Amino acid sequence: MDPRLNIINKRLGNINRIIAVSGGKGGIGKSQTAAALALYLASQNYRVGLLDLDFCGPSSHVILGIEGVSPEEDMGIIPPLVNGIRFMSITFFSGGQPSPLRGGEISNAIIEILAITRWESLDFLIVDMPPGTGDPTLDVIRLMERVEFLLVTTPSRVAREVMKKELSVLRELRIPVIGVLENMKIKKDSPAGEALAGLKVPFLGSIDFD
Amino acid sequence: MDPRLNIINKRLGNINRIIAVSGGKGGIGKSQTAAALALYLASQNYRVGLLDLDFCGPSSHVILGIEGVSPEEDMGIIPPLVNGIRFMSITFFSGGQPSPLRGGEISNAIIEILAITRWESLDFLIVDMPPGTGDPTLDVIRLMERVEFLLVTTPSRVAREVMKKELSVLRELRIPVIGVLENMKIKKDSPAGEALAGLKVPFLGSIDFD
Amino acid sequence: MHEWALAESIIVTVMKESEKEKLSKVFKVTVKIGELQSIELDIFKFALENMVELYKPPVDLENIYLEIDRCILKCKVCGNIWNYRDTPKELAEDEKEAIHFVPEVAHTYMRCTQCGSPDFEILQGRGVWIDSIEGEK
Amino acid sequence: MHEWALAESIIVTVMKESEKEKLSKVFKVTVKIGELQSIELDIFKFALENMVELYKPPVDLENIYLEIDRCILKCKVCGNIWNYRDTPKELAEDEKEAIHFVPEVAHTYMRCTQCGSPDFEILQGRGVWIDSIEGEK
Ligand SMILES: Nc1ncnc2c1ncn2[C@@H]1O[C@H](COP(=O)(O)OP(=O)(O)O)[C@@H](O)[C@H]1O
Ligand SMILES: Nc1ncnc2c1ncn2[C@@H]1O[C@H](COP(=O)(O)OP(=O)(O)O)[C@@H](O)[C@H]1O
Ligand SMILES: [Mg+2]
Ligand SMILES: [Mg+2]
Ligand SMILES: [Mg+2]
Ligand SMILES: [Mg+2]
Ligand code: NI
Ligand code: NI
Ligand SMILES: [Zn+2]
Ligand SMILES: [Zn+2]
Repeated sequence: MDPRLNIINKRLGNINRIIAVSGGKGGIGKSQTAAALALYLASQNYRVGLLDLDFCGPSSHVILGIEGVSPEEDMGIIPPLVNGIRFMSITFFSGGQPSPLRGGEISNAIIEILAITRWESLDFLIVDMPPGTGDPTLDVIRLMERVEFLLVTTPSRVAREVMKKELSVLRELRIPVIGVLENMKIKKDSPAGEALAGLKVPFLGSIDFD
Repeated sequence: MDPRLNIINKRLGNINRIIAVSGGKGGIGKSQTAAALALYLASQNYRVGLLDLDFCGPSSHVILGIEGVSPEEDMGIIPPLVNGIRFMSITFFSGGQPSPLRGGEISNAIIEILAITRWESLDFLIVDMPPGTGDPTLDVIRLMERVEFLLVTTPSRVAREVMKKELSVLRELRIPVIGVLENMKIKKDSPAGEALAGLKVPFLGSIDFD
Repeated sequence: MHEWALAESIIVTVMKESEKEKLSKVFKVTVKIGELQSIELDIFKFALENMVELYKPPVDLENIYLEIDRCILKCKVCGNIWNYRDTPKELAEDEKEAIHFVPEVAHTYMRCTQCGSPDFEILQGRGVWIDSIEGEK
Repeated sequence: MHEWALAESIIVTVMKESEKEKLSKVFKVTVKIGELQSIELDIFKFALENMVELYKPPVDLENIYLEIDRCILKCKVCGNIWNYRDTPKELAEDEKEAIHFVPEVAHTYMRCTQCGSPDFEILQGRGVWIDSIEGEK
């Protein structure tokens, strides 16, 4: 019996909203969006945490320019405060070296991190998700009781198809979806906005490519 | 005992070169490169196969515009010939619907596909890899005896860092790396080319963003 | 008809293993046939027969025992355990066919019978598996 | 010192399980402590003691048995099985510490002792696990 599964929701108990930034495909700006959202909320004086669950391509620490900090060990681990954000990432443990983990191991590592991290009171915990709907996505759905999803996509048809698949899984499981954000818009028209018209999900707008 | 593991290298026995198009991060143009490479080789009258192993975000069938074809069942399964390329993808079985698979299941599905697909004689089998160095990458290394890697990256620092991690794993395992291709170049300078100078891996050139 | 490819993998594995373990004779090979994959038993037996003729493995055809392995699934979300046979909604023919080729696409077409999640494990009865190879040196 | 977080998970689980199974008394809880995670046993015991006082679970501290679980690894490439203790190169202190927090980063710092692959399984002895909870209704 895995004791860690029973402590996770207690560890997340004093977090008001948990937002997973996802979207199926890689390279569409999930990490960029997650970091921007966390920084914005922190600037509005919210207490914010950022959890990078992209074990294969962790990038939040690069985007936030985090260096020379590490979690403190105190009846668990306390995420360091960086730019006003409580930050946790596998890179604290892999030291930026390659960590070729299979899905079951990624799942196990996520469970461990969720079980030992003491976020304490937060208004928002932003989760930077890896591409795909594999172990990390399934575990976030399974383990983080009150999670909501924010989906990112781009004008590319492939990206939109992958996002729609993830959306349909979330729908079926009745996981709240805050909305879909179209990133890297180049042309005037917004294919994502149009494609979403029939899907009854809030379209949050587009961000230009720059 | 898993009997499938013992038949895979027989199924790949009449393939001259197996090239996995990889690179760690998502959205850097792996599928685009894999499809372009397969099409180019086919246009040169080589016998070419294309295997899409990106189960979470399969895209080769979209890029190649494949519709209405499916594999034939004949003492195994025969990949259909599309645009002169023998093509195999999980989408033939998932029908484009979401397939939220955990890593161990992706691994199992890859083993099944490798064990039953009859590629017959090919000059090249191009493998379109998913992002990351998870189950699919570890399985390709473990199961496809003569595989060579072609790594794709972009001018982004995050993409380069992820690619370098994959490169270091491949190096350590002495898996042949054909070289690194920089995709989506925008500015004149080529950060990947410079970063690779010290790594002793062929730099294959840059492709502009368009 | 892709049963042939799987039957071939059984015979090739018996040969490899008996060579590795230096077995001169193999008395018995037990093969589990997972229910989920809906293997056509007659075709599979016929394919095995042909593969035995082709490869001449150190085992007689009648000493290869096929056992149907009940398919049992377990939900990772709610813990529910159920039998594939008891899935309330019958799968469509093309869904069954897809699962026949790649049993993992069960996650595309099936859901936990209790909570509706696609996040379940196949505890047993997935596909073709060699349970044991018994022989003498 | 993050042993406290793990000790807490043990006690919380004993309480949840005994409630779920409607146990009025728990005689014995067996906890496996996987070698790979290098848990500090004294700290872990001290933490358990404190958690028992805090949560007042239906089990006495002396009936929680800790068993060290040898760590056994198996390479997915070459099949080699080896003990963590027999890893030839001693890990550096910071590597051990990282594995202490997240045992999976073993794949970053360790390699198969036979073929050098990072693609190995942790067969047993990974971390903290409840082997059994025995009690009466
Ligand atoms: N709106 C944008 N315009 C230009 N480049 C962008 C934009 N959003 C993201 N990028 C760049 O695209 C790349 C991928 O973004 P990232 O956030 O890492 O994607 P993901 O997390 O989805 O893999 C990064 O190099 C990032 O800097
Ligand atoms: N050189 C390029 N210029 C502009 N867009 C590109 C280029 N290469 C790829 N793309 C686009 O970028 C997106 C991601 O490419 P893709 O090949 O699907 O990446 P990956 O397989 O690495 O996830 C696609 O929409 C593709 O059309
Ligand atoms: Mg990212
Ligand atoms: Mg990230
Ligand atoms: Mg791709
Ligand atoms: Mg693809
Ligand atoms: Ni068949
Ligand atoms: Ni500790
Ligand atoms: Zn369920
Ligand atoms: Zn090995």
